[in-house]
Amino acid sequence: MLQTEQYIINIGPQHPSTHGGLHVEAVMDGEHIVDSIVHLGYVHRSVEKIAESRTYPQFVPYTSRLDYLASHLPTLGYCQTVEKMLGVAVPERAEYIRVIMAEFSRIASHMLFVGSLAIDLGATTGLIYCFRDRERIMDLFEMTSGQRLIASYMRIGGVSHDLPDTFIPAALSFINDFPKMIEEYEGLIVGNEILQARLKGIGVLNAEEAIEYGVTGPNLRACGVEYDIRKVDPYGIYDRFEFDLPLGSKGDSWDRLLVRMQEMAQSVRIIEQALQELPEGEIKAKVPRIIKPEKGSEVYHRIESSKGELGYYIVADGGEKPYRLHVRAPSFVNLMVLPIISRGEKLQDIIANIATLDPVLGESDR
Amino acid sequence: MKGKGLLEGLWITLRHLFEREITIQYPEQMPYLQERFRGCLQFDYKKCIVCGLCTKACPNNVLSYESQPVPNSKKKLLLSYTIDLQYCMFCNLCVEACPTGTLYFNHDFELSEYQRDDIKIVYEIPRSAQAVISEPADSPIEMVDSSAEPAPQPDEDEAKKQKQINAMITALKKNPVKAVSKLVESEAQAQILADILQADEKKLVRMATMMIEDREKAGKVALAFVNKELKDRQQEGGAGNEPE
Amino acid sequence: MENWFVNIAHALTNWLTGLGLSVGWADFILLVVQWVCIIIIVTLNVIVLIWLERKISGFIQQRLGPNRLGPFGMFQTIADAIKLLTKEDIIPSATDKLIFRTAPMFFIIISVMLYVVLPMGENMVIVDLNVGVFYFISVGSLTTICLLMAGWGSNNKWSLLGAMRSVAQMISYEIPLAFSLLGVIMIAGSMRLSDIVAAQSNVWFIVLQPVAFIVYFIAATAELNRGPFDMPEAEQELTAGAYTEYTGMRWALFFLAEYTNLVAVSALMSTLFLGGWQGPFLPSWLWIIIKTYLVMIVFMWLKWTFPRIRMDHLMSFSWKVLIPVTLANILLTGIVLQLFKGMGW
Amino acid sequence: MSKINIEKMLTELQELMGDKLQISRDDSFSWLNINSEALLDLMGRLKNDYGFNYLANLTSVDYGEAFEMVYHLYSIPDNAKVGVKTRIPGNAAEVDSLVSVWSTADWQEREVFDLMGIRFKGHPNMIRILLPDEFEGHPLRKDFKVER
Repeated sequence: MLQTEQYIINIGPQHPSTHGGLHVEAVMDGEHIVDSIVHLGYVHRSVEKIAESRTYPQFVPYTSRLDYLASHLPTLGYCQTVEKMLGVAVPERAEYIRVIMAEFSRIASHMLFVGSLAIDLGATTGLIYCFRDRERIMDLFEMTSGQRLIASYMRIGGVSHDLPDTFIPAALSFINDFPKMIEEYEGLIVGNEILQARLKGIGVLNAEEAIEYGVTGPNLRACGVEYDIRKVDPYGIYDRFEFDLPLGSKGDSWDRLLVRMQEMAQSVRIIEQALQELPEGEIKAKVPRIIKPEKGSEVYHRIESSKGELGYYIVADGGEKPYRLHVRAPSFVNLMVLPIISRGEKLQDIIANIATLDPVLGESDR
Repeated sequence: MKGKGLLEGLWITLRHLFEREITIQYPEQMPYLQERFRGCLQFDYKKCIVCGLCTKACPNNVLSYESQPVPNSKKKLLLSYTIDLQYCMFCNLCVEACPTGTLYFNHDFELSEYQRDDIKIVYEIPRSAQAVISEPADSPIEMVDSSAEPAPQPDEDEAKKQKQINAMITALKKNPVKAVSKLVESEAQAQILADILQADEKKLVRMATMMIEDREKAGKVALAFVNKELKDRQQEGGAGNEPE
Repeated sequence: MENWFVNIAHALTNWLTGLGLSVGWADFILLVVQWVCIIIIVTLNVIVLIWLERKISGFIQQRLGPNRLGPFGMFQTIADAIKLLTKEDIIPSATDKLIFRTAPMFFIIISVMLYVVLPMGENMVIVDLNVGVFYFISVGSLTTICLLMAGWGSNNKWSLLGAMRSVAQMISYEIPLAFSLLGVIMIAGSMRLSDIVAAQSNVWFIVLQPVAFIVYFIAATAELNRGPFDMPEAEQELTAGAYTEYTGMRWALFFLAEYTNLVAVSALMSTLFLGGWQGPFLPSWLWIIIKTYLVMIVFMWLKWTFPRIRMDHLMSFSWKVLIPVTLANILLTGIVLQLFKGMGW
Repeated sequence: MSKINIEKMLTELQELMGDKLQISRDDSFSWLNINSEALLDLMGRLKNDYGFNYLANLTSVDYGEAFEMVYHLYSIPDNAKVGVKTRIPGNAAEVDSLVSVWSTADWQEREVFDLMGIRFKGHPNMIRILLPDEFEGHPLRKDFKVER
């Protein structure tokens, strides 16, 4: 009788498909995964400790570096948290600009998701096409904030710059070309039978498990749970826009891809509405230069980032620096289900599962 | 039908095979940068009022400066200004904090250096400029609490200007090349301009006045001077090998 | 132009026999010369091919590809080869040294051996074996052993996984590969490649055997370990599979051998299905080059479009789809041939 | 699913728990300040009896003499919310683990252990998650010395 033995294979932290510094210790039986242990911390920068030694406005650029693929979203969450503490009302125009930027970030992040999924499955060309289109969003960011990737554009009380004149035509032309881009991804990536065969029925997460493990964002909606913070707990001015929540049914990798593909279209819908209603006016509320929230005030504020529920919990002690700042990072919590959904699947599937859970290590390791 | 998606993908890649490329050939062809692009952080010492707001705004202690108090005044004299770019996050907070527009980002994004120390940008404030500042009376540089001071009277203004011009004349006489280096583009041009001004006292005074009153005009005149001199030299068959 | 190379060979033998050598010795020397020629052709071809692959992938991805060295970046590969040659040869301490060192050598030798039976033009074949197709398949499948050696010798789990995959894949795809060629052999009535080419003087076998062609194409992609079947390498999953621990020239030898294999298989494909060296106007050796390159461009096109297939899908595709299809194809070909024979054609 | 009646729940819980539970409110949350011994009991009730199936956030604050554990609970799909706080003394930083109630507490508690040094009783895998295993100290504590 043939004797077999389990062995351990280390996927990462130096591995082409681990999206940064993820380390998965996989216990394997041949090509099958018996168990996997996720090791984090390769991108740990102790952001929460840094926050305690920075003033409230000074911490803004650090939040951009959490989820660097959609850098407007964590910044938005932080600024809104501090505004909630101070009771600052943000000018209308700034709110609209924030929504536009946040949704463009979401599209950029999802585009990179589709592209990196394609390259993780071996289709290099898909990545390049997604990058090509994402570049146009980066140009929009550069136009407004001056930075492409890590914009640190939001400020406590508003945004740092007004939209330039060139922004709206460029944004409209992007929206105009958007259906063509989606069509191309549908043809090259989503419609491909090899890719479908590799994603369908793989990494299945049912709804109860997902909630139990605190999975949020597109990953939760792929399980068929209609839960989006923009809808259930609207922040900013999200209650003014009409958009649908794309839902999956099975919660497998394929659903996670489809939900994100459809979410991009919904984001475009929100941007269209916001651009139409964009009012004139101030872009920044009057905020004192030295921000000192009341002693003992504490706020938990959450937004729907492109990865899920991004929450900030800030405790103030009356000084100009936060006493305690905690980031509830969606990638961190979402990654917890990786061992559960990949159990019993193949080595190639865990790569696809990592890709479809869409973790950003800058955020999960903080 | 199975395989239709495969063919569709093949058709898409085939179509792109014959399309024009979308990349740019970087070192030869520079990328198009938006107006607000944040490249390298720059410091314009002439505008600095040594208020220290930038260092307070910076999250990462990138900025630091040395100053010394001016006697009998609340004002401070800037000695040097350091931007330690290796810690810079390009977050724009210092630029937003600066009340006079002293700090700004230019479009230079090629910031790599071979040595760690070279990343640091140190602005030693030129002695000529310091000479201007260290005039005992009102200095042209605005000070920390300038907004609190009453607006200067017109004749006072005139006197102040004359003082500035005098200071500039001194500076031009002492170290002409450095003083005019901001007016022209290259060092060679500055050298020529300095020579001209050294030779002709009248021109020197005129130039100093213009530099205080209207910088742009001064720059134009300076360029005209240099070009004329170059032409003259060429006609003499002499140094025709000047740049440009 | 047609007979340049044949004439050169004749002249060489004549000159050698003129020197007083026996005919056998002269043939032997000619053989050596031909071998050297093949190695030169292979190397030059690889240089062009790598450049071509990078260009094509670049164009598909709306980039330019290599464009710095030489016209259209043509010398890029040469620069890369020089770089690889001068790189440090790192042999990890835990490897099985003998196996680790010899694996790339065997790989390249086996790849070059394939060229022996390929007709590169009219009367331009080194050894016109009467079991040419058989020889090609059997020698071609030996490359698996080299990959297994590389994977085992590296003493690395990624490499071993890559090697195991390669073996499993090769065993599964060897069968449809051979079966798909049976149809062609049945029609031509010979395994000698020159006979098969001659049999296509009226109509190419791609018309008579389209199913066999498609199956052979798929199986050959798997045999060559090219995308979407590049299981043994699979850089997104197995880092670089069997080649993970190789550096410098040893790694380059694998690369060289893969492309050499690609040329050989494409040349065989054009010989068996696309009429070989036959074609109007141009000399025969040019025709085979054109056809081979066209086939290779299709290979590249596929690689740069598709994602990698999953291992178990790959296996079940071979056993459940390709093998039944080829068997049916053989049956059908046999029946039709017998019918035609019965009708007295 | 019917909407959770927070007020009713609070009075019920207050009756049940007695002086182990103090209820306070701020702008966005109703806070249940629970004695740390009764934490697991309260959480079990909140999840099973009242339907708070989603533990959104789990964190801790160092107040010098005491640590405060902070939990933000939501219910999916009707989005009721409640906050739970418990204080534990700084010299014996230990509290019941919630992994048996919500699986999502697993990594979040490990993170708190890693950065704040609070031990969780009954956690299946109480090891560091972000910092290397050989790291000394817990950086988010106020007495942790930061270089530079």
